[in-house]
Amino acid sequence: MSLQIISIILGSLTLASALMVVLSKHPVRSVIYLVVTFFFITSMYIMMNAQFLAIVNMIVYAGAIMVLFLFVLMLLNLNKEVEPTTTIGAQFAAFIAGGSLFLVLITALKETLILGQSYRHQDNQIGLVKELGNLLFTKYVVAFELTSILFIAAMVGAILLAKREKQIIE
Amino acid sequence: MDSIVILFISGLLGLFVGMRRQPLSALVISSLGLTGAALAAYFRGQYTSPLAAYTAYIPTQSAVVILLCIVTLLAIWGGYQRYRQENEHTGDYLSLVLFSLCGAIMMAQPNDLMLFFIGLEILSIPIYVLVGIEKGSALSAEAAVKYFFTGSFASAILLFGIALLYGATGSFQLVEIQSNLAIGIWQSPMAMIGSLFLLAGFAFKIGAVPFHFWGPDVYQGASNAVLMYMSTVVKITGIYAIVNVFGQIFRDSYFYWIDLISLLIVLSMFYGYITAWKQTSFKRLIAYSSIANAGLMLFALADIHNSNIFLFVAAYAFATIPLVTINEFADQNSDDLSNWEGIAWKNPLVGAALVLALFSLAGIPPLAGFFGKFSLLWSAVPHIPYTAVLALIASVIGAFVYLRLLMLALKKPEVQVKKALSAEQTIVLLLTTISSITALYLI
Amino acid sequence: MALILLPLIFSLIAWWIPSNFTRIFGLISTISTLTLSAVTVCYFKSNEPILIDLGLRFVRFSIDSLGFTMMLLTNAVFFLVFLSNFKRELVHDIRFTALALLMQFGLLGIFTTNTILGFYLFWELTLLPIFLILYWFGNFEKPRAILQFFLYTLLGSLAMLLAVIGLMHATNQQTYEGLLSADLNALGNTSTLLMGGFLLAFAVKIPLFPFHTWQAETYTKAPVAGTMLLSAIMLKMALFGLLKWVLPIFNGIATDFWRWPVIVLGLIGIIYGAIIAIRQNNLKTLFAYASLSHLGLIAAALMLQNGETNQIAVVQIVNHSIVSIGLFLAAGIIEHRIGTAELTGLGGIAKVAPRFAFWFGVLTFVSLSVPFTAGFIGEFFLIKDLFAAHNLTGILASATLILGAVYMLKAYQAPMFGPTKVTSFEDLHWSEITVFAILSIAAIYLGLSPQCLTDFVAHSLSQPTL
Amino acid sequence: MAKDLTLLFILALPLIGFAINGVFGKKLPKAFVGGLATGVVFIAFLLATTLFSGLHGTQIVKLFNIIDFDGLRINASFQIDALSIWMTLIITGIGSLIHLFSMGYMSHDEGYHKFFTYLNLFIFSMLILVLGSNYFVLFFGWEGVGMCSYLLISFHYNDAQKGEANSLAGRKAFIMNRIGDVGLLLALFMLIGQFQTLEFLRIGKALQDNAVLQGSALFFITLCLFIAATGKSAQIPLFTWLPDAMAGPTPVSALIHAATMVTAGIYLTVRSNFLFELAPATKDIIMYIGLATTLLAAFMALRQNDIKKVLAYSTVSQLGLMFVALGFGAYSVALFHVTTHAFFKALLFLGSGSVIHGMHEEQDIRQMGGLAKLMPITHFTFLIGTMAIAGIPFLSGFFSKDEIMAQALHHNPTIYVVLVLAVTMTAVYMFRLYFLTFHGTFRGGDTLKSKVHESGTSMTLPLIVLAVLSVFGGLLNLPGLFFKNAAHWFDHYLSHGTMGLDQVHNAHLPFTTSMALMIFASTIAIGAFAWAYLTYSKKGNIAKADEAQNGWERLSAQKLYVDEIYNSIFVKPLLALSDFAGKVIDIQMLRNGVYALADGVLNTANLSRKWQTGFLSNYLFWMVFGLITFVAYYILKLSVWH
Amino acid sequence: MQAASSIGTSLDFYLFVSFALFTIGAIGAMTRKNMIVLLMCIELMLNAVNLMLVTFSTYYGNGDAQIFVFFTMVVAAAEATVGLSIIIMAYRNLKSIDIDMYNQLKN
Repeated sequence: MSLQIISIILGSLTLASALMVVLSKHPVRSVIYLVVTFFFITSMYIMMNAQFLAIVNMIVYAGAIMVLFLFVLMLLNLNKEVEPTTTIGAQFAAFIAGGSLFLVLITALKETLILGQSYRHQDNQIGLVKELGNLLFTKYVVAFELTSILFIAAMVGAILLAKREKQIIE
Repeated sequence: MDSIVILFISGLLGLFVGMRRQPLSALVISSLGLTGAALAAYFRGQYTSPLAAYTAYIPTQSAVVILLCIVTLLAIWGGYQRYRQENEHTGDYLSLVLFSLCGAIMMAQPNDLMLFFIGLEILSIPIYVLVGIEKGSALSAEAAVKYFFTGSFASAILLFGIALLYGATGSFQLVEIQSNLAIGIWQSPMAMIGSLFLLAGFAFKIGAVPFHFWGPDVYQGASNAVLMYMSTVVKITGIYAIVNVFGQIFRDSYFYWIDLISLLIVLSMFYGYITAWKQTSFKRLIAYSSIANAGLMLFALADIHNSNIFLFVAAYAFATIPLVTINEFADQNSDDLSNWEGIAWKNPLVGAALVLALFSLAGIPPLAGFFGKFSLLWSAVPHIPYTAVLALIASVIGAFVYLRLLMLALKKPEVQVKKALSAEQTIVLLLTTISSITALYLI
Repeated sequence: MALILLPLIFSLIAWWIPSNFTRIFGLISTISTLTLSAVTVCYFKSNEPILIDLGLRFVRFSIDSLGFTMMLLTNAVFFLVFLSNFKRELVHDIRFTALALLMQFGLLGIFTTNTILGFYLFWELTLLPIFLILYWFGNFEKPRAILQFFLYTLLGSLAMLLAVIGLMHATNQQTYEGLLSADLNALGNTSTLLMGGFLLAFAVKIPLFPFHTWQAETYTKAPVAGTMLLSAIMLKMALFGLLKWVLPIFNGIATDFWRWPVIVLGLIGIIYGAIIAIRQNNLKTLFAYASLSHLGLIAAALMLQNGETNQIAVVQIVNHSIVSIGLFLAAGIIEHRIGTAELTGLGGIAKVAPRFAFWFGVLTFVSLSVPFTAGFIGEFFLIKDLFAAHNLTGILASATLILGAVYMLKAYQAPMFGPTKVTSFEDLHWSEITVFAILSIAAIYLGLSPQCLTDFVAHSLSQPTL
Repeated sequence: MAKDLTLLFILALPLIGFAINGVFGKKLPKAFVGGLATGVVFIAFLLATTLFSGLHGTQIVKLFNIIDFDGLRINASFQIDALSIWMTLIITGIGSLIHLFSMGYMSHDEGYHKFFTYLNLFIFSMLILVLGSNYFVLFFGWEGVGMCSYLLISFHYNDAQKGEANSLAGRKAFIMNRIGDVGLLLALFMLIGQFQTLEFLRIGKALQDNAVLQGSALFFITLCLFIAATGKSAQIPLFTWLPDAMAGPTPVSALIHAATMVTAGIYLTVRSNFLFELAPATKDIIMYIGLATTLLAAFMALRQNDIKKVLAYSTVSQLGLMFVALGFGAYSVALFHVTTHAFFKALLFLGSGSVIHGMHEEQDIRQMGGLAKLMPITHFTFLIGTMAIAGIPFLSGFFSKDEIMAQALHHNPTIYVVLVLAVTMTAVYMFRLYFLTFHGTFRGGDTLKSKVHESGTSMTLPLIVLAVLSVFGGLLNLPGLFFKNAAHWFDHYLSHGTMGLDQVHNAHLPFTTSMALMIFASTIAIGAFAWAYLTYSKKGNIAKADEAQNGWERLSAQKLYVDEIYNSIFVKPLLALSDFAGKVIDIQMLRNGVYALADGVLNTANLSRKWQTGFLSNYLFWMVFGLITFVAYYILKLSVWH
Repeated sequence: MQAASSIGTSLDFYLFVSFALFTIGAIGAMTRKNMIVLLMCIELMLNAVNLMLVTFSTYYGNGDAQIFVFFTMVVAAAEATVGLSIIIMAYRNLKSIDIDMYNQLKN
């Protein structure tokens, strides 16, 4: 029962902080709230015994990526800039669209086979590093190797785009 | 698989050569890489790849790989002109194209949604960069921004669909998904919504209405070289992927989607062709035409097992590439249609390639475009005859768009100014022209 | 095979011919094609169609006597077009020569192909050259006039494409004999729809009544050679398709359904075209409406599906080719030498150009289908059969005789006689006289002895096998 | 020579003349051209006389096969029988005379060779018409003479003043004839439908063998045949072309529009007598139409001032008379009048031609007068012609007309009375014409008078020959009261050699009645002569100017305004319809409709491109929107299905 | 089962959270004009997917989905890198990270 309560609290906090990401006027606050959101998500992973992912999520997302975001924000020195606002109409439309999207998704939940089913605790070791490592380097080794292309490409691209051209300096 | 390795290596090599400001060597290396990849795909049936023992492998048909390689080859040649002059980014451009092609090969005919997704990202991310490669241009930057955000948004949607499908079936393997779904998709709204999200993601990739918005803006912002690549390879890959994924997942029940597909087809074709009519920019025109062509491609989903999309996409690519090449030939820095006035008179090869490409796009026999359209319609007509009727009406509008462009290009100028094509452009135009005609062997 | 491919080869060669020799080249290539086909006809037995199978998947050729007739007609038309334009700028242009020869290839393909898809392929193949000819050599003020032609044509041919696909699906056949043997009546209403697709394409090409509005404008603005090609042979594609393909294949429910609608449209075309022609001020427009009237008659008669009618329809098809070449040539000569084909600006040409007046007069009478010309036989028997089908159709169709006299005589008299407005007019050149003479002789020969043609095509019409 | 060969020669000779003159005529000397043309026709006439003399029953000459279908076989074949040979004699005989006349008349014309080419072509077509053994060949000739008529009417299209009018007259004639042709065409279709053949003999035989044929079918067939006849023979309602056709050179008027072509309608009716005999309703129609025509045309002729127009209306009137006879079933009588009419009307036309030639193309009788002294031969022959047509006793017209009157009296006295009126008018206008032209004083001015001359031999010779024929033509078919043995020779000749005519017997009036009729007719003719002499010669009255005419005179001079009525009933509405269809329906509705549709579709581009706002947020919104639509649609579909 | 009692521990709760996250992310992407925030919203959406995948993975007792989540993170990292560099590049050109300023390409 305590698990239940913790889950509910975590879930609510996750959603609340996610909402704050969207709602806060200042981008830096958005970043902070996002980190908080990630933190809660990580804790949910732990609740589901997905330890490896929890660690990765913490390190990669909350750590690396979010720092990158902050870094870029600082680099562009935007914190003083007035946050651009959206018209009420557009907000309303977006809200309606989002709401209906959510409704639609909830419909998917309804009558689903797994509705109301609890965790299956009998095989809860899958989220451990060992299990996943096994899987990653046997069944998904091709995919794993191929991500190197992704990274190379992303790296090349990032450098290419972010690098200052000489002409611009001169 | 071997093709991917070859492409990756040549991409890396190209990157290093490019750093030494040797654009030609980079081009040669990339071309060799592409040729090697195509050959590897061709000979793949001759020996067994050691990696094939693993469950998650890439079962792509060699024909698709070869087509992709050839199209990319033509695209980099056709767009090379610019990079010879500004050799700053040649290596980057070429290697990014090659990396992206690796992704395309991965995702074109997947049997596993995970690999498919990774492939999709490998395909997309370099293109986000490529669109913005003209760093000094505001339009290019805007295009990159728009493409990146819409693209990642669509990726998220697609991913969500994959997740839902997994939730409904417990697997990423298409075969397993199919067998788990065999009890009936209508018992599982989750699977249904998942597939719809998937479909939306695909529709974004090929640029079908209403997921087409990125197309015109991004095409216009991108340079000709990138446009050539992305307007062909992305679409080919996208349609192959969707046919493959849907063909396997809904092996026996794909007709559930037919009315939605019909809607997409009709919307895309009418919207694409009609909007193309009033365009003043060549790239936007091509973009809207590609939206309409995406609609046509979706005909492949009407009868997944019997459809033959190869011909159509090949014809589409072989018609689009020369057109963009000619746009590059007309004016490197502007894509206004006024540059096209009387362009056929500047060079006979341009004239011939232009006429054939436009007629091929309009689907007039005996050019390749007709056979493509025919093979699509052939399988689709028994299933969605009324959609086919509407699509053909839209094709008439489309023919108008192409004929208008043709008339513009063929208008006899007061003073004839001759202009020479560069060597690569000549090769591209020659090859595409010949291949348009050699579609005759299909008769 | 060389029969069919020769024009294609010539058209490819044409691009490399220096412009000094272009017109000679055009003439020589059309002559050689004509000669070859004429020689082949001599060795041809009408009950043994020639089958040409190149191992292609979708296209096979077979030439029966009807095919041969149309083939000879095509080759002759092209020869005459080149000959008649021998003194014009047009044939000096490589592009025209090459495109016209390409079109000839397409037409020969249509008339000889043995598969339904092949029929569609060649049908569309002719579109490309005619578009370019119209665009390059016509004087269209606005592009939309050309586009109008293409709007109709493409709509029609795409409907046909659907019908072709549907037909191939429904019957699982693609060859002519296969389609003939297939039982389309079993398809019920589907066969009616499929035939409707074909008919739409044909109705645009022929053209039948509501689909004709492209015709007048296109004919008027096109270069004369283009108009000649369009009216003398391209429109016949549709009649040929009706005669050889659609009617035999869809014999049954579908033809029963479409017979009277098409006949009624044809009749409307006959009267409507003729009435409009009366008040046209431009010679070419007038002849365009006349063409609407004439072809409506043939189309209506073909729908009767009567063996004898079909044979006579072939005679009339040939006759219309003769007439339209002649008349449009005359209109072209006037336009070329005076600069206008508007009747209000013309008059008294006969005084300064007696030879032209004579030959134009002969052609006028040929088109009026006076006795001793092919048109007489054609119209007599076609109207006879329409009359036999229903008295009213016959009576209405015969209105073409009266109204035809009204507008043709106007078209002839206004520029030729009338008050003198034209004082200098270069009389006919030998090449033009030759063309006129050939046309007149052919018309008179067919008028006296139509039996030679009807017998020749009788076999392939009565027992369509290949 | 065998008969069939002779026949073919008769046909071929004009064709040869046509071909030689047509191809080489321009380079050949005029004398040769005219001589050749005249010669071939004359030789044909001689050959025809041999056929005539050796006539025995009916003979068919098959030349070749035109069309051979399963159900229908049409040959180019020709028929030798009494009727066809008689017509051949008239055509070639009078034809050669007129050719001869033309050699003189046309001698100064630049289109000399062309004229003879056309004339020979006409003779050929006309021969085909009368010699053909089936309706198809007849139709060939029928259309052929129409074409030649067109060519010859508009022969002087280059004339500075009248060129356009000439060509318009030709066009009018052709179109009017075409209307009749359509009637013939429809009749032919119905015949094919009924009999599966077009051969005269076989149709006649079929009717004899199986007389019980659908009455209405025969009615329609004969009606259509009669429509054809009205076109060719200028009957109401299709008669207006004939007066206009006088625009052609005068020999043409004589040959085509008086002697031969216009009688083709009568020939057709006589030839189809076996059909008409079974359709009494049509016969009544013919009779009344003929009656109306003869009366109205005679009335119109009363106040015409163009010498040729008078003759033209007279021709229409006489043709009407013949149709009255046909309406009574008196075929040989009608044909007898055809023959005599051919003589005297050709004579009159040639005479008028001679006058016009002498007067240098002046046709208005108000400019003439007193020509008797200037042109004695013309005057004399013209007088004979006038007397013949007016019915002065013992000239040819007297007998032929009298036969018709007798038939009328026999059938219906009222009609007789009406005919008497018409005949009276005929005598009146003919004598008026004669006196105004040849007596009194010359009104054309002195310069013209000094130029007026008698025509040459080639022109006067035919006049003399025709005058002789006009005088003695009546001998062919004398009424029974003169020479019992020789009487009714023509009746016998025709009825013995022509399909169907042997079944028909003309009514013969009793002696006293005939005598009374003749005396009455003679009185009328002589009375008219006397009146005209008194009015125009003694009192010196001249034709009034247009303005001075009173009511009926204007009505006559303006031809009862028939042309105007036709113009406003048929021509103007047709042109208006053409304008309406061409401009409103075709261009505004259909073409612009298509344009508007296309433009409408394409202009939606202006709207549709607005969708592409350029704002990323909007793009994302629409993507989400599309996604929701997808899912919502399927959820709805799902809930409807289950 | 007892739906009420198992709330929080049952899968559907996590799915609910995940859907909600996804929706919030989507709404954010549609409304926010700051490109960096926009990117963050998309990251939010990706995380929603991750959460869902992990949930399913737990349900099925199958590691595939967790591997997938791993790859998604990889992709997200790469995407973020490229995205941020694109933002920098764009900022250099237009001196703004307001997405509505990027409105040259339209119609």
